[in-house]
Amino acid sequence: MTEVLFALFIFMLAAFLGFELISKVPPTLHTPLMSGSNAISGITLIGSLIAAGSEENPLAIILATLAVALAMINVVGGFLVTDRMLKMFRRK
Amino acid sequence: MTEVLFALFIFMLAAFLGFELISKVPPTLHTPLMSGSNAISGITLIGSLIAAGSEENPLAIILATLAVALAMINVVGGFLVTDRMLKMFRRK
Amino acid sequence: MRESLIQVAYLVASALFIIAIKLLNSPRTARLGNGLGALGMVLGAVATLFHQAIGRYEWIVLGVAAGGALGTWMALRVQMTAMPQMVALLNGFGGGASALVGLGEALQKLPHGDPPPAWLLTVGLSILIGTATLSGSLIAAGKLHEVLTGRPIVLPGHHYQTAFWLIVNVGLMLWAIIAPTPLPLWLLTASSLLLGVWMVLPVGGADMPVIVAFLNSLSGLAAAATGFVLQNYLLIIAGTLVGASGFILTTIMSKAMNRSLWSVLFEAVGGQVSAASAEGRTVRQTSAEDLALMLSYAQSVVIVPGYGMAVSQAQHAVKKLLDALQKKGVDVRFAIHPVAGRMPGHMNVLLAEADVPYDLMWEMERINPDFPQVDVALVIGANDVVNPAAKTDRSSPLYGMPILEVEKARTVVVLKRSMNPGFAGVENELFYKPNTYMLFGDAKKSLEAITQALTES
Amino acid sequence: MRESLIQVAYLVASALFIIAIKLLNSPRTARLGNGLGALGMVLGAVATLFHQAIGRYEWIVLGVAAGGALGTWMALRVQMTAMPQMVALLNGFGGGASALVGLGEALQKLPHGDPPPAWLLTVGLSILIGTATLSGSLIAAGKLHEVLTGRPIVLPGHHYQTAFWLIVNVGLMLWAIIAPTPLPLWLLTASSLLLGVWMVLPVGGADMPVIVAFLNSLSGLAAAATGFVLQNYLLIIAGTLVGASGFILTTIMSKAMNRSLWSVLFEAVGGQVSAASAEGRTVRQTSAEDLALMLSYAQSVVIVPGYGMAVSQAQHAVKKLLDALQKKGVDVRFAIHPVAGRMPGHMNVLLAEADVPYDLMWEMERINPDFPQVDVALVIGANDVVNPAAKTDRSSPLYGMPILEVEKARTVVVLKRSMNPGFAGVENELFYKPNTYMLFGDAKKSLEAITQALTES
Ligand SMILES: NC(=O)c1ccc[n+]([C@@H]2O[C@H](COP(=O)([O-])OP(=O)(O)OC[C@H]3O[C@@H](n4cnc5c(N)ncnc54)[C@H](OP(=O)(O)O)[C@@H]3O)[C@@H](O)[C@H]2O)c1
Ligand SMILES: NC(=O)c1ccc[n+]([C@@H]2O[C@H](COP(=O)([O-])OP(=O)(O)OC[C@H]3O[C@@H](n4cnc5c(N)ncnc54)[C@H](OP(=O)(O)O)[C@@H]3O)[C@@H](O)[C@H]2O)c1
Repeated sequence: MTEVLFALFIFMLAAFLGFELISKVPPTLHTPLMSGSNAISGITLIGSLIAAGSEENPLAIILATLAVALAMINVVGGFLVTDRMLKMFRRK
Repeated sequence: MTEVLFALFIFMLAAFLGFELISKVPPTLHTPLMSGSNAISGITLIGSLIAAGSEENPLAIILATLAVALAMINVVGGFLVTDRMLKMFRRK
Repeated sequence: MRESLIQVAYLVASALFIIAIKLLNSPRTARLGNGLGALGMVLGAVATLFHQAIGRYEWIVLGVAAGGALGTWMALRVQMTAMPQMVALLNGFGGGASALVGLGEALQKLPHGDPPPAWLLTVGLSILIGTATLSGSLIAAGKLHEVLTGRPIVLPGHHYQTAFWLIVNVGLMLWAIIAPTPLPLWLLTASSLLLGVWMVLPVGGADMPVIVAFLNSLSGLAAAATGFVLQNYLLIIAGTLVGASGFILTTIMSKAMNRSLWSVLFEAVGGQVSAASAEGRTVRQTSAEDLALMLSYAQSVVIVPGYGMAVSQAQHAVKKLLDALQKKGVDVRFAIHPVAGRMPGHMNVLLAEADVPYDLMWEMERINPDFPQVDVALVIGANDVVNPAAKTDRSSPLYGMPILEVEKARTVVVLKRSMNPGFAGVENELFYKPNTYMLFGDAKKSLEAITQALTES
Repeated sequence: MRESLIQVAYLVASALFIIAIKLLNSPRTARLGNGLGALGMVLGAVATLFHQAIGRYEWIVLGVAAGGALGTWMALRVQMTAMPQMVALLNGFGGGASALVGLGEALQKLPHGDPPPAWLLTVGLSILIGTATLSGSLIAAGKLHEVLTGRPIVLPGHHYQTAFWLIVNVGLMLWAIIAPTPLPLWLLTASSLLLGVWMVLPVGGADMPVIVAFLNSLSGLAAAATGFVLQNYLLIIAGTLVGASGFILTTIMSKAMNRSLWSVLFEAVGGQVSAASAEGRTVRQTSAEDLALMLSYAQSVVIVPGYGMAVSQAQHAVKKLLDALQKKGVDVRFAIHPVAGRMPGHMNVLLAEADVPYDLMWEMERINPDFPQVDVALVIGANDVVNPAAKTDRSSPLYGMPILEVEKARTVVVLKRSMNPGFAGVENELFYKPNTYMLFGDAKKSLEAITQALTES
């Protein structure tokens, strides 16, 4: 219970911080923001890595490996495509 | 050790959040910001309350009671004086 | 000690993510920011590999290789115009992964003792949000890619069915908390899949971007919920940042479209391609040659791109026209409406792809006061974002949406294929104004013709 | 359960503090923000009273009553002009309380087993920062209240001594970590007291505000360190927010004064009241009556208040002049330099006290371009902030500091008592310019005379 509570402090701080940070992003960058932040949400990868490396039961292993693969698509695809977009932004 | 580490996550988030929030405060309000934030730093009051209510040894009790008093001056004085100042700010 | 070092790596990774998002607030630093985000991800992942629970690496290698290859392939071959569906897909995969991790962790822990209810609640949320994000995103991507119809798909009693599935999900979560066994969790996974589908099916094509941003927010929250399950602060921080980001984008878009998230989700709009009512009224047409002449004598030209530019992939043709006009000494700017195209910042990305400098792209509030001094406003495949009904016609679904006030320019030229309406499905009075000329045809072809006429003259 | 409820209260209190600081970003919401901050504090304190470790309440009641009464008394009777020393004192008390809590917790825990080194480090930091904040703040308040001299007090080999005490402190912290006994902690307390004194003594009066902001930051960090000691997230969050706030204010002020924090701390400046060198050069003087006439014919008047307005408590007289001028239809604005007075926002608070609306107070960057159109710039007890040497004279200690460009106004009138310099101790060429008139005398008296002449005419 208190563990969840401590985690709620983190959640609250990150939420306030997220609002402050994102509200400063100009519309020009909203698409890269979307794909870039989306890549960050692939952080769930680290949870799936532990699962894929530690589960015993075959079904659990399959689920975990699938999770690793999905998260990797999200991460790699997200960062790469964002970079592709941002590379194109240039000043006069 | 890991307890301190978990607390460092909180520290890091609060530091980033503090910078984002404070950098939006206009110069007009810098004095109230200073006295108001100063009142907030009197939060150490809650640590002193526990100490004053639980210590056994006389020296420790005296120290803790002193801490309560100092923190209360900071808190009460800070919020009141800030309110006095802010009450005066008005539009045309 | 090892655990401490891993936590330190997570701490640094969290800070990198925060800095990454901070740097995304300017085009000059955004690429660095994205790189730092990727660095944070690598740091977090590599540190995790040293976790003592990890006993073997074969499945990890398999998953990483498969996912990494697929992700790279997708990222490198996707067209810039297909960005909305790409983001939708990625959101879905992220959400799915979060749900799988949450489910897996619960299946593993349940046999060993009674977990606390608060923890089970976070497991339920992780599965619910993650799975609904997965299925909802797949539907959204299908609609955006036109594999599914862009029209709202509304089944009989649709909203009651959605509400039903929501209630079922809440019930299953309660069941899992009261009697922690795998069964309710599996059922929850299945019914959350349905909930995601039901939620997105009735949303029309025009509202899709709002849904994509909303799913973006959900995919972040799913990661955060999984972070609660694993007591992993890095997951909570990163997930929550993304949750906030998606939420803000959703709000900005809803506002710019003059809708609420509620109405987007539950009041199907858009896609109803109500063939234009020509009603015998006539519009003035122009030709590429006449237009080229007009442009070459203009001092100030503002180009207003819209969804049509994306459809016809005309961004490179636009850039060529820009070059030709600049060579003739014409001052050319771009006016970007916040919801032009099909996702926020869509036009900016396309124009950036074609090498248009970003300081030529003006935001709506900044350029609107200038229109009366503009000689030619060149509208390329935009429709709703320049529809004056938004300001004047209380009965229009667009009423109240802020628009680009092109009608104030000395001359307006609209490039589109027909008199068909835009995605809101409403008529546009702009086309009938005395200072408006239409140039019908595919935007890319029209633009090429104009540029050719310009350079030949 | 009880522990959980207390943590929930702390969570809400943290959120209230964050919202409080967020609301401080506009004068309209600032008061509400301060109130929410106070609410958060009450919530945190009341929840703490239910902590199971608390066995008796008599000492708590004593401390709360004594501190509460003293705090109320101080807050209600302090003059607005004495705000800098008030804030300094409060900072000191906060820091002292944090140190006492850290020390007390350590003394209580040490006999029961070996605490981990990381924890002992946080104890040491809490004592070091808190105690140095206390003693430093007392010195700063003494200087600001002119109980101590405002001049830099530099003992022989001062900086070596400061460095020495810093090294001693680090050594004592290491000792406490290696051999956790009360002795090194007590010694650390004592030597940190000295460090704070040594640090602030050599800082001159003009630099004092920077020091107050710096001590503000330290008092926050002390609370955060104590939070690490107690593993209390509310303390860490609130303390860190304050630490960031003080740090940003320090940076802003240093920049506005064109100094670095390092030079403020270690390169004594200011207070050297080098009697002005009249050198036979003459200035034009004016009288209250002439000035009243000049003002009544002006269209646009800008009032530039400085430290002298605070010294002579002239803010209410300024307001009366404002009213009289506005009655005559003169457009009056205030130009506020970021470091006018003795603390950031000092002038704003004083003028607000006298009921001057805050939308008349213009920031430097905003008003500087307007000075060429200003008929009369009325400088009231300001000096350094209008010294053109900051722009032209590379040898001046003010060189590079942005100033209010009053010399560009059609006429400048300066109200001060003598030709004495301001706190940077440098001559001001402005006073000798052909369009500058001096009106010598106490600012309040001069203003009253002007207003009287205005209303009688
Ligand atoms: N960007 C976002 O984030 C976002 C979010 C939510 C909703 N929306 C909605 O999307 C709409 C965006 O407005 P918009 O003005 O950009 O687009 P629009 O109103 O959808 O109009 C696009 C126009 O482009 C024309 N077009 C299509 N293909 C073309 C081609 N190959 N060549 C030339 N013209 C072509 C179409 O007319 P023809 O068929 O006659 O050619 C159509 O009228 C708004 O209703 C907005 O609310 C956008
Ligand atoms: N505000 C901050 O946060 C801050 C922070 C750090 C440093 N400082 C420093 O403080 C200085 C502030 O500049 P400033 O222009 O406001 O003040 P200043 O340069 O200190 O000048 C104040 C002037 O007021 C005059 N004065 C004093 N008492 C007076 C009275 N009773 N009636 C009329 N005039 C009186 C003095 O001249 P007479 O003696 O001839 O009357 C003096 O020249 C700068 O050097 C700044 O760097 C401020």
